[in-house]
Amino acid sequence: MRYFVVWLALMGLALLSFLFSGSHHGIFDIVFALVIAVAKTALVALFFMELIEHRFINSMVVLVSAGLIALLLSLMVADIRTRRTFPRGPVPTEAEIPTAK
Amino acid sequence: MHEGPLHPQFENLDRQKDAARLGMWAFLGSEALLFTGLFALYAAYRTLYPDAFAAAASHNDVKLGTINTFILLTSSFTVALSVHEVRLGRARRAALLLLVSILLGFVFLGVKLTEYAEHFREGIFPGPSYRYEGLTGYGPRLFFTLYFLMTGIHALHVTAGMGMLAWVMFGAWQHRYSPLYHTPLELGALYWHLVDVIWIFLWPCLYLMHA
Amino acid sequence: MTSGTYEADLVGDKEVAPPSHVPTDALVDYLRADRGIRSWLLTTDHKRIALMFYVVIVFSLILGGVFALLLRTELLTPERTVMDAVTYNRMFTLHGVTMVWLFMIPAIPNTFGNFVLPIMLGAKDLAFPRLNLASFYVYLLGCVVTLGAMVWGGADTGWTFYVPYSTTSQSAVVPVVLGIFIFGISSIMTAVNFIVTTHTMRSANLSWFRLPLFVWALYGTSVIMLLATPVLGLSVIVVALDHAFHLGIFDPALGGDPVLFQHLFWFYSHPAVYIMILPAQGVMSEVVCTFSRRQPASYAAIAISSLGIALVGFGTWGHHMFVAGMSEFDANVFGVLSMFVAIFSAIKVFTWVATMHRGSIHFNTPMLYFFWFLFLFVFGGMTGVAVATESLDVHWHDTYFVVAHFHFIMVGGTLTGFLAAVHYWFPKMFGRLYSERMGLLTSFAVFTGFVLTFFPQFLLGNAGMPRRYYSYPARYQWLNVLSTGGAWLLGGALVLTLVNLLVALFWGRRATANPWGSRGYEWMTPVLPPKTNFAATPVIGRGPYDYHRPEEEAHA
Amino acid sequence: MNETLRRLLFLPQQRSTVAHDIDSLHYFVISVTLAGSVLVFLLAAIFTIRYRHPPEEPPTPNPEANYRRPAVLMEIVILAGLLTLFLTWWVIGSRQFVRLRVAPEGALEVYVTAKQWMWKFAYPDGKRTITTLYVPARTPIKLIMTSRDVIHSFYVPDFRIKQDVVPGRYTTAWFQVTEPGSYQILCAEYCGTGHSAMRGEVIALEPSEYERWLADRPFTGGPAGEAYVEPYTPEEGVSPQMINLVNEGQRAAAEHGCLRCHTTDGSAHIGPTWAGLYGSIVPLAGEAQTVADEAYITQSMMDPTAKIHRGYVAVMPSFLGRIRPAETAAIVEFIKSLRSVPRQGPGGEDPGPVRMGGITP
Repeated sequence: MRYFVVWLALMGLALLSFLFSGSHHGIFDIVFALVIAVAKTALVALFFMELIEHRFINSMVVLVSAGLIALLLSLMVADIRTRRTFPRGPVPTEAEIPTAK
Repeated sequence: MHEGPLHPQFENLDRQKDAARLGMWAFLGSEALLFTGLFALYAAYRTLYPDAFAAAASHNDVKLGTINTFILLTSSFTVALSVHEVRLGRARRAALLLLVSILLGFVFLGVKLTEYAEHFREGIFPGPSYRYEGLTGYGPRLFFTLYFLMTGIHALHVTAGMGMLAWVMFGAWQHRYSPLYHTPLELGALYWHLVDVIWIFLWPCLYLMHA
Repeated sequence: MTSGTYEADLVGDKEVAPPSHVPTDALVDYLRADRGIRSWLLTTDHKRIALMFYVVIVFSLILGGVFALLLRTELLTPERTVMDAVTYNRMFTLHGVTMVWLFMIPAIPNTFGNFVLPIMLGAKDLAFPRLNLASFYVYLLGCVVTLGAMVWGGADTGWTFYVPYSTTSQSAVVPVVLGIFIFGISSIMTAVNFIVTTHTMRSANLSWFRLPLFVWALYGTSVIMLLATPVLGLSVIVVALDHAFHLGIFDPALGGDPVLFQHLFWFYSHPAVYIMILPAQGVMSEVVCTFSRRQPASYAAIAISSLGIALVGFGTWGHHMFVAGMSEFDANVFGVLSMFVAIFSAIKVFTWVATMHRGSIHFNTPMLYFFWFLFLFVFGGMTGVAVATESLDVHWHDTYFVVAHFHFIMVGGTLTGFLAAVHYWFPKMFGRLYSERMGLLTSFAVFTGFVLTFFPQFLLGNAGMPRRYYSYPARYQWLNVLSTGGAWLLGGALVLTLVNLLVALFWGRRATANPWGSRGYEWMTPVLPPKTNFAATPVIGRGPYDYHRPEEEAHA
Repeated sequence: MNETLRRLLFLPQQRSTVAHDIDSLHYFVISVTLAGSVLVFLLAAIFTIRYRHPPEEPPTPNPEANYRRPAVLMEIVILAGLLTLFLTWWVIGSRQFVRLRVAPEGALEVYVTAKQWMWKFAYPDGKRTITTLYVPARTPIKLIMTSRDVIHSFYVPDFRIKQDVVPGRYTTAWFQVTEPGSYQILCAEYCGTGHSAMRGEVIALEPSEYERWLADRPFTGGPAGEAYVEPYTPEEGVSPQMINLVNEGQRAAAEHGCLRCHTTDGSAHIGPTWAGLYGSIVPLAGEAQTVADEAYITQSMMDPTAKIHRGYVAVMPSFLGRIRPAETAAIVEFIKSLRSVPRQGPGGEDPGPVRMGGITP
C-alpha cells in the first residue's frame, strides 16, 4: 500500500526533525530542518499529489516555482548579509557622534 | 459508470482532464509564490535579527506545533486515500475519508486557536500592541507579527481547503464521481496537499529553528 | 489594399460564402450568433469577452491620457500652473496606477490575446471560458475599487507605494492597493487560462514549433503573470495592513527595513515590464512577417527569446535599487543579470530586421507602427541597459531620464504594439476596413508627438531634474515646455486615431476574410469568425508563415 | 571634446572628482545607444525601399519566404559582440559604482538628517546647519545619513552622486568637490507634498575659509568671492507655517492635546515637562537611562510605553497614525526650543542640575 508507506515516511521524517531540533548544532540546525522539509515536500508532491504519474508539464510548474522561490530568498538574504562587504571608512560609534552645543 | 460532462471547447475527456490538472497546478504555483513573499520577509528579518528570532521561535510551543504537523500530514494521507478509493469505485468510503480529513482540519484550527489564545494571554499581539515582557526589542516583535501573518494566511487557506473538501465530499456521497470521472475530487485533494506543504515549511521556521 | 485575386472572399453582410465542406449554420459570425445584452454580459465566448475588455481598456487609456495631459500642463511653468502640489501628487499616482494596471498589463493579452489565441491554436475557446468571464468581472471590480478611491481623493504615494511613505500617508492608500490586489487576481486567472489553453488545446498536428509567434509571447507573458503577481499581491496586502493596523512589518520605528518592501515590489514590477512588452513584441512578430510576406528569419530565435525574457527577467529586479541602500554585492549581481536579459530583446530585434531582408514589403499602418516600434524599442531598450549600468544609474536614478526611458518602452513599445494590433486585427474583429490613409497619417502624428514629449525628458534627466517634481528650478523650463507641447500633440493624434477607427467601425468598407494576404491561422476563418471559430476542429498541416505557397494552397 | 559632449547632452558641470570618469562612460554608452537604434532603423528603412512590393499590384507568394541561413550566422556574431559590449559596460560601471560607494579613509564626516522637507547637517565639532552644507573644497567628505520620517534621496547633480536616505538606518555617500562654489542639493526620492521643494545647497569653500567658517560662530558675512550665494530657503510648495516649525509645533501640540499632560514652563504634571527635556538624560525603569534626543522623543509619541520616564505612569496613548509626520517633526522642534527652560522632576522636586547628554542625529 503505497500511500501508507509514504505516510509512515512522512511521520518518521517529521519526528526526526522534531527530535533533532532539541539538540543544538548552530547553523546546521536550520539546514537540517530545511532539508527534511524539502524531502517531505517531495514525498507529498510525488506520491500524494501524484506528480510522478502526471504529465511532465505539471512538474515543470513545481520546478520553475521552486527556482523563483530560491531566487527571491537568496538575493534578498544576500542583500542583508553583504551590506558591508566592501571596506569602508570607520563606522561611527555612539561616542563619535557629535554632540549638540 | 459515467464519464462526466465534456465541455464543448474540448476535443475529448483526456484533454479536459489534463487541462483541469494543469490549471490547478498552475494555480498552486501561484499560491506558493504568494507565501514566498512572506518566507522571504521571514528569511530577511531572521538574517537581521538571528538571535531574537531564535529566542522567539523557542517561545512557541514546539509540542503543539509538532502535533499540528502530524495532524496535517495525516489529513493529507486520508485525502490521498480518498482519491484512491474513488478510483476503486468506493465513493462512500472516499466521502468518509474526506470527512476525517475535514475533522482533522478542525482539530488543526482548534490547536492553532489555543496557541493564539495563549499568545494573547501573554500579551503577544501582532504589530504595535505587542506587550509581552519576556521578549522585548525589535526582533521578537517582528517575529510574532510575521508569525501571525503567516499562520493567519495559512489558516485562511486551511479554511478554504476544508470548504473545498466539504463540497467534493458531498459530491462523492451522492455518487457524482466514478472511477472514470472524479476530477473535482482530485483538484480539491491537490489544493489540500498544498496547504499541507506550506505548513511543512512554516513548522520548522516558526517552531523548530531555535538554535 | 487587396483587390482582384480575392474577389471570391469578398462577402457581404448576410451572405457568408462558406467553403463547401462545412455546414452553413455553424458559420453565423460571433457578433450575431446571439442577441441581447444578456448574451454579451454572460457570454463565455472568448471573442466577446475580448471585446468587453477592449472597451474598458480603451476607456482606461483615455482616462490615463487625460491625467497625463493635466500633469504635463502643470509642468509648463516652474511653479503652480493649474493645480496645487497635493493634487499633482495624487494625479501622478492615478496616472501611473491607471496606465500600469488598468491599461498596459491587460491591454494586449486580454483583448487581442483573448481574441486570437484560441483561433491560432485551432481551438473552439479557451480551456476555461467561465474563468475568462470571471477574469473580466474581477478586472472591472478592480477598476471600480481603484478609481472609486478618487472619491476619497485617491492615494498620493506614486504607483510604487514605497514604504514608509505609503503606510503613513493620510491619503486613500487602502482602496487603491486593494484594487491592485483585485487586478492581480484577474491577471492570474487569465494567465492560468492561457497557459492551460496553449498546452492542452492545440489542434492535432500543431506542434510547438508551428505555433504563431504571438502565442509564444503570450505564453511567456502568462508565466510572468502567474508567478510574479502573487508576490505583488502579498506586498500590497502588507502595505494595506500596515496602513490600517500599523503592523509595522516595514516600519523602521519597529525595527523593520523599508528596503525589503522594494525587493518584493520590484520582484513583481520589473517582470511586469515584460508583461507589458512581450505581447507587443508578439504582435510585431506577426506584423513584420505578414507585411514582409516572409517566414521569420529565425523562428526559434524569437520563440525561445520570449521564454528567455520571461525567465531571466525575474533575476533583474534589483537594478531599480542601486541607490536604495542595497548592498554593493547585490548591485553587482543584478547589474550583470540585467545585461543578459537585454540580449534576448536584441535577438528579436535583429530577427525582425533580418525578416525584412528579401521580403516583399507592404507598407500599411501596422507596418508603419512596426517601424516606430523598432526605433523606440531599440532606443528605449538600450537606455535601459544604460540605466542598468551601475555608476550611470546613480546620476539617472529617479530623474526624468528614467521617466523617459520607461515611457519609450511602455508608450513606444506597448502602446505602439497595441495600436499596431488595433489596426492589424481590426478587419478580423469587426469585419470592416479602416481608412489606410488616415491610419498612416495618425501613425506619423503619434510618433512625432511621442518623440517630442519624451526626447526632451532624457535631456531633463541628464540635467538632473528628479521625477515627481511639482515645482522645478527655472533652468529646466524650456525643455518642459517642449515636452508638454509634444504631449498635447500625442493626445490629439490618439484622439484622431480613435475617430478614424470609430468611423471605420460604422462606415468602413466591408473587409475580406484575409485582407492582408496573411498566412496566419486566424485569417483562415471567415470575415468574422463564427462563435465556435471552426465548424470542425481544423487539422493544420503547415506553418503560420508559409509565404512561399500561394494563399489558396496555404489555406486549403 | 568632453565639454562639447557634456553641453550637447545637457549634463551639469563636473564638480566632483568622480564626475569626469562617470561622464566618459556616459558618452560611450549613449553614443552606442543612439548609433545602434539609428542603425537598426536605417537598415529597416533600406530594406523597405529595396524590397518594397509595388502598392498597386496584388500580393503574390514570395518565393524567397524561406530564405534564412545567413541571418542566423550573422546574428550569432552580432550577439556575441553585443554581449561583450554590455559586459564591458558592466565591468566599468560596477567598478565606478564601488568607487562611488566606498569613502576614502580619513574623509571629513558630516551627519545628515533628512525629514519632510528639509536637510539638516551636523559637523564633527558640533556645529549645525539647515539646508546649507558647508564643506572644504578638494577634501573628501563622507556623509552619514538617516531620515526621520520617510525615504529621501540626497542628490547633487553637479557631483553625479545620489543616495537614498532611509529611516532606521544609516546610509553613506561621499564626494570631493574640485572647486569652490555653490551646488544644488535635490531630494530625488518622492517624499510627499513638499518633495520638490526639499532642496538644499552645498557650499564648497577654500579649506582655509572653511576653517574660518568653523571658528566663526554664529557665522557672519559671506565667504570670499563669487562662490557665495544666498542660502536657499524652502519657500516653494510649502506653507509659511511649515517654515516656522516651532510655531507649527506649538499649534500641533495644543491641537492633539499634548499640553494637557505636558507643561512647557517646567512644572511637573501628568507627564514629564517639556522644558529642558531635549538633550537631557532621562532615567528609565530600573537603572536604565536614555538621552532625550529626536529619536527618543519621536518614539515616545509613537510608542509611549517603550521607554517610560522613571516616576511617571504609562497613561499616554500612542499617536502613531493620529499625527502627521510633519507635525511630529514640528513638535520635536517645539520641544527643542524649550531646552533652556528650568524644570522640575516627577514629584515636583528639583531634579538637580540637568545633565546634558549626547545627541544622536
